[in-house]
Amino acid sequence: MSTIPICQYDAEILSNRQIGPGLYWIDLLAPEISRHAQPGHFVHLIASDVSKDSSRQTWLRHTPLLRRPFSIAERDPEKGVFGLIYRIVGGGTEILATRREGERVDVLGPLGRTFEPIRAGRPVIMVAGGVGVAPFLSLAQETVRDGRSDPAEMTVLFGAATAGLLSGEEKFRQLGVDVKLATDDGTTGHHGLVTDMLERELARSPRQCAYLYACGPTPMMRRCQAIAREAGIDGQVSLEGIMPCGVGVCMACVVPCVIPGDRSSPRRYERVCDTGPVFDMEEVVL
Amino acid sequence: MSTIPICQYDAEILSNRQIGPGLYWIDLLAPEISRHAQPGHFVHLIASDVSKDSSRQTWLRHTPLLRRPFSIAERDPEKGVFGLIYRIVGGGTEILATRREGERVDVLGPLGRTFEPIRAGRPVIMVAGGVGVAPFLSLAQETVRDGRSDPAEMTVLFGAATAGLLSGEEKFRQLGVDVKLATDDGTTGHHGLVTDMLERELARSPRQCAYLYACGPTPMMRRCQAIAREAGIDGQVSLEGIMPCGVGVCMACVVPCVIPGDRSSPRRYERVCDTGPVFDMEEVVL
Amino acid sequence: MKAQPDLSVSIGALKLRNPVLAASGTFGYGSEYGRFVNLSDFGGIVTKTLTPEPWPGNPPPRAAETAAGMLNSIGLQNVGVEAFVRDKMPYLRKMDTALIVNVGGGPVEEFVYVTERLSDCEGIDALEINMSCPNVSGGLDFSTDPRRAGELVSALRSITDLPVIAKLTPNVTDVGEIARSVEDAGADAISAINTLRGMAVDIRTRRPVLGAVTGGLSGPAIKPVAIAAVYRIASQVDVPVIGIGGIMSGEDAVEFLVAGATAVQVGTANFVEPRSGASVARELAGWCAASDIHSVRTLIGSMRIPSQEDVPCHPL
Amino acid sequence: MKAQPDLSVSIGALKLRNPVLAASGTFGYGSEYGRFVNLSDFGGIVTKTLTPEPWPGNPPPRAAETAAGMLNSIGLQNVGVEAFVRDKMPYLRKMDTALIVNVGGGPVEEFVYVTERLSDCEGIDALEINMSCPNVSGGLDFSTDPRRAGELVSALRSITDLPVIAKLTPNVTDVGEIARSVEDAGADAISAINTLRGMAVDIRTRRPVLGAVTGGLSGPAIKPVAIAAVYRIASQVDVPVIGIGGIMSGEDAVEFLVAGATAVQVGTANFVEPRSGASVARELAGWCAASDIHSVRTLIGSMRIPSQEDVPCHPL
Ligand SMILES: Cc1cc2nc3c(=O)[nH]c(=O)nc-3n(C[C@H](O)[C@H](O)[C@H](O)COP(=O)(O)OP(=O)(O)OC[C@H]3O[C@@H](n4cnc5c(N)ncnc54)[C@H](O)[C@@H]3O)c2cc1C
Ligand SMILES: Cc1cc2nc3c(=O)[nH]c(=O)nc-3n(C[C@H](O)[C@H](O)[C@H](O)COP(=O)(O)OP(=O)(O)OC[C@H]3O[C@@H](n4cnc5c(N)ncnc54)[C@H](O)[C@@H]3O)c2cc1C
Ligand SMILES: Cc1cc2nc3c(=O)[nH]c(=O)nc-3n(C[C@H](O)[C@H](O)[C@H](O)COP(=O)(O)O)c2cc1C
Ligand SMILES: Cc1cc2nc3c(=O)[nH]c(=O)nc-3n(C[C@H](O)[C@H](O)[C@H](O)COP(=O)(O)O)c2cc1C
Ligand code: FES
Ligand code: FES
Repeated sequence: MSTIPICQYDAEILSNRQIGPGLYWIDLLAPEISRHAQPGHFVHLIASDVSKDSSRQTWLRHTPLLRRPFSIAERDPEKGVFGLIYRIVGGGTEILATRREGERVDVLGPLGRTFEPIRAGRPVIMVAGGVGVAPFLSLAQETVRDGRSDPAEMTVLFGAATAGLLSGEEKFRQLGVDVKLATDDGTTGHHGLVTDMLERELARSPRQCAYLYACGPTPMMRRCQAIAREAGIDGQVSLEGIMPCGVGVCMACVVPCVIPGDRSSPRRYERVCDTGPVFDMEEVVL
Repeated sequence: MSTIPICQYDAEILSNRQIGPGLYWIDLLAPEISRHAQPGHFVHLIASDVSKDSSRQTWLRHTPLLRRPFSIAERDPEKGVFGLIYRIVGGGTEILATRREGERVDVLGPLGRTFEPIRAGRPVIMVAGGVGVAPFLSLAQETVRDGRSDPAEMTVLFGAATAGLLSGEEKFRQLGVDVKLATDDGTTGHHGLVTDMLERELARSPRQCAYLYACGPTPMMRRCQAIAREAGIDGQVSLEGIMPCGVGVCMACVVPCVIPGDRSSPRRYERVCDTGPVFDMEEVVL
Repeated sequence: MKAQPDLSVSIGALKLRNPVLAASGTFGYGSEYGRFVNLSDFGGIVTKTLTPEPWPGNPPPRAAETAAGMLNSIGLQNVGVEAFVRDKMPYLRKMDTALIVNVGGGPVEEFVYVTERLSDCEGIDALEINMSCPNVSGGLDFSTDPRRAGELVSALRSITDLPVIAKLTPNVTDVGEIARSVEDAGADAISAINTLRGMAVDIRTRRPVLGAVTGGLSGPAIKPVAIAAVYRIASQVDVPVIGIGGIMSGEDAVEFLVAGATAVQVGTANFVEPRSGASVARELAGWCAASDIHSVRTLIGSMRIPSQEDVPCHPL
Repeated sequence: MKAQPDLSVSIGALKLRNPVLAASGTFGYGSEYGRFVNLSDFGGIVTKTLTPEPWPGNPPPRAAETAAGMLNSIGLQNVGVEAFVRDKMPYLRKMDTALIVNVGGGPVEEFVYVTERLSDCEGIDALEINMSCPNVSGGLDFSTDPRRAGELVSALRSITDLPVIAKLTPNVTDVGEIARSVEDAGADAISAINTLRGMAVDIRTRRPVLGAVTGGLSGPAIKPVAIAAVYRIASQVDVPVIGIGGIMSGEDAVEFLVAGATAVQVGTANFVEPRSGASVARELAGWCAASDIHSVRTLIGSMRIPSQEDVPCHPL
């Protein structure tokens, strides 16, 4: 459980725009959340309009019912703003995409355990699948902003189904961080899996990676675990889970965990929202 | 069951505007409905946006779940347009009020049994309470349009809580129909009940009313029944009822009925949506 | 272009063009929606429950909207079996879709009376027995007590050649037990679920919203309960199960089939979208085509439960 | 200005500042939401069900969203009674609101173990017995069989001085029967309802959405079922009833009170709005003030059933 205060904000939408096919970026004004957020944190928000000056019954304002979790992709603590990148997958995200500048979103955060910081002299690779890129945008931005490490010591391997879904890529380049792209359909970059690219990368220059981060679809992260294990590299993964509460009370979002390094140790269920979403790579059973 | 065809339309909103406190007017483009509608008909519509090119689950598009019934207040068969007047009372009407020009509303109609037409030489009084005025706007408009009767042979007694809710009044005047107003708070017209006005009117010039129409809150209509009975005048009431289907299949919207003139005859439940909403004044037990 | 998937299914001897039926009480006697809906889009239509005599039903109000659902307390208002045969059957007979007539009553003799009257009547493809209407006193007993449920089905099974479908209530401790009992008694199929017992209070007047105080809950809200009931019943019996409860889309129908249903009924959704039968069947076909499924029959009961990992999770 | 309405109620010996409690399993051990929610806004807090030993719970996925509701199959993952007393009670003891600790287990002995351990523990105001968790095998038995329900409550009633609240499941033929039985066995109050048995299927993978296959349905979708259960129970017993199920607003709380509840619990709504306790209590106070109600106690069981008209409705 982090000691960073959890805030609930009626955050103003500063912008909410399409950045790719079914892919959106939203900027929310929420000074305290943006002040405290660290790379890896997520927020839990209500997609629909729940303003209280309404004669709609409470349950009707809350359709769909539950909050939706999204990783913080960027923040500007001076302006009090943070940004999210989201893909339309169902009702909640579709409704979020209809929300307009000036409207308000009820947002809870920052939530969860954050990434192990990047340190100078310890080069890292971040493997991102699709919208799994979001927390790495934060990680790279904060690391460069704090001057904790040289952008040259960070490599991002970014894979998606097709070129249009690689939005966010340019932000890494702006920071001076190297990005290598992969698409399933070959529309840009490596034609194939981002994890194949990771293997190639590690084979070519093993010393270039002292620590590995991964966030994306489960099969991708499972493969990253195996690759890291083989290469003897430590790392972290950022997981998803169905999250009714997002703050550790409901016990719904669990993932089986073992004692890192001892895969036959007794499993226990850990909450993704609270013990995670960032876990040591060898701790979780995917 | 009427023989007029029932249509289901994805009707375009031509305008949707506030006309009083919590009171709205919506114009919908639905040529077939507007061609066939007669005074007293209602439509059954889906307040929320249910467009199919959406990744929202079907049930989520349909919140609230059921259709909402509204009386047709006006139609222009040439342009294929009809208008409704509605008051925000809950979730459905509130959502309807947020819908914009150019969007579409799923509407089913025309539905129900219509008013006994007004005939020349048989002067009528229409007693309207609040949005109960809607079907009388149609009735007056159609009667004048068809030249079936002289506007001077129609009197509208229109009551509402306060002056701002008497919207629609001007439309009668434009048709040359006499309107007398009543408000509970005395902000305009008679300070008190519209039914008191009716009694006064009948006492003053009994020959001026050969037939009585009433639509409004149940207590108002109940009082109209009593007044008409005492004065020996025939008439009709247009009723409301909770209407899941609106077309006579579910049996939810019933009202107890007797054989007109024989109040001790065995009661039977009649469907408001199909046998009504217009009933002979002496037929229904309110 | 892909071949059209085969949507046909059989409920015992009853062949259906597609597995989407209109549920009893939500489609009247066919003719009402028949004015503007193409009835042959449905695999079949189940008519409103019939009693021996015309029945007045419960005092209004009889319906209320709830979160993703509705309550009703119609109380089986219907024209009675005589008027049905005389006034409604001529229309229904001409309809190009399967006709299932729903049978109700108080004591067993009333069910027997209606069943006998209908068994003579040409044009009916099957009978569905409403053993579970929560809106008439005594109506619940038949499907809350396995013994009485069995007795009712036996009584009807022996007097008609038509397929007999037992419609069960979810308002019981174990619907699987009732299902076994009606199967043993000779039911050809089982429909589930009828509405859940529910209630609403008008806090302004402090009166029950429904004239009958309690009513039955239907609509999307109850779908998870219905799926669980269908899954449970399908695990307990061999006869086909007809899944009902909250279906609004083709995907909902697939969910019921995969959980064990052979066909489905669409109820409340008809009120919302009178062409639900057509749209559910069309979406079902579309989903099958997109998923390379050639026959919906391969979906029935196809749910796989993944084996739990070998190492169970130990206490923290 | 109108006087503030009196919101206080009593559940037997237990006095509550207001009738709005946080429901078990939706508010953890208080400290999680305590980080940013003012716990003294609640009349009281019911903690997650405790078992004798730490309990791992069910395999994930453990939750799924449904129409106006959610399914969960947590399976009582909890820290166990020892760790609770050691690690959670110090925080809970300092909390300025009533503390109700929810007790679970498999066989009766486990309930007894937890109850004995808690009875020694200072700072607990009442025990709620989860006889109804649909997510652990055997868990349902206690509240589906009136005899066993009574036995469990008797066993616990005799070993603790704390008020004992029996929490019932709606997944039974007649919840009134179970209620009578636990009242006879000495329960000081009855909570209802726990979740409805439900299920969802992922049609793409043809697997159950929940790792445990079935789960419990909660949220606004089940409110009508909960109201009917509370009304039924209140008509059968004299002890106070605590109403639970789908409450999201002050008006929802009023509905439960009018139907017969003395207090209410807010569950799923906490996930949506962590300050639901505060907002429901505030709206309840506002509604009372606007309706000239000086004490919420006058609302309890105040529903009036209008007498049916003298002339009944005759057949058509
Ligand atoms: C810690 C965390 C961070 C995330 N960050 C991002 C992000 O930065 N960008 C992004 O696009 N998505 C992110 N997701 C996934 C995102 O939460 C889901 O895509 C979203 O909740 C889908 O909602 P929906 O209503 O559109 O879809 P539906 O499928 O209609 O949702 C139904 C239910 O399932 C849940 N659900 C569906 N998919 C997921 C999922 N993949 N993970 C968790 N719950 C899910 C929903 O929250 C909801 O309760 C994150 C998830 C987690 C747990
Ligand atoms: C034949 C007919 C004609 C009508 N014509 C008009 C009209 O011209 N203008 C107008 O403003 N209103 C009219 N009404 C009433 C209108 O249908 C309701 O105000 C509306 O349905 C309320 O919906 P809601 O979601 O805003 O309210 P909610 O209270 O949230 O609705 C909940 C449920 O109750 C039903 N309901 C609530 N109030 C009524 C009511 N008074 N009558 C019927 N059902 C109700 C709703 O349809 C819905 O199913 C008419 C009703 C009927 C039956
Ligand atoms: C208004 C209404 C009337 C109903 N009448 C009957 C009936 O007469 N006989 C019957 O067996 N079921 C009746 N039902 C139950 C439905 O057939 C169906 O089992 C239930 O509504 C669940 O399906 P749904 O969620 O799709 O509506 C009725 C349901 C509604 C909503
Ligand atoms: C995620 C979750 C976990 C729950 N865990 C428990 C539990 O441990 N013990 C218990 O008695 N009830 C538990 N419940 C049931 C709730 O306390 C409550 O009875 C039910 O959810 C209905 O209320 P609601 O609709 O307000 O959520 C749980 C409910 C949910 C949603
Ligand atoms: S979402 Fe509730 S514990 Fe993680
Ligand atoms: S609304 Fe269904 S019969 Fe009238």
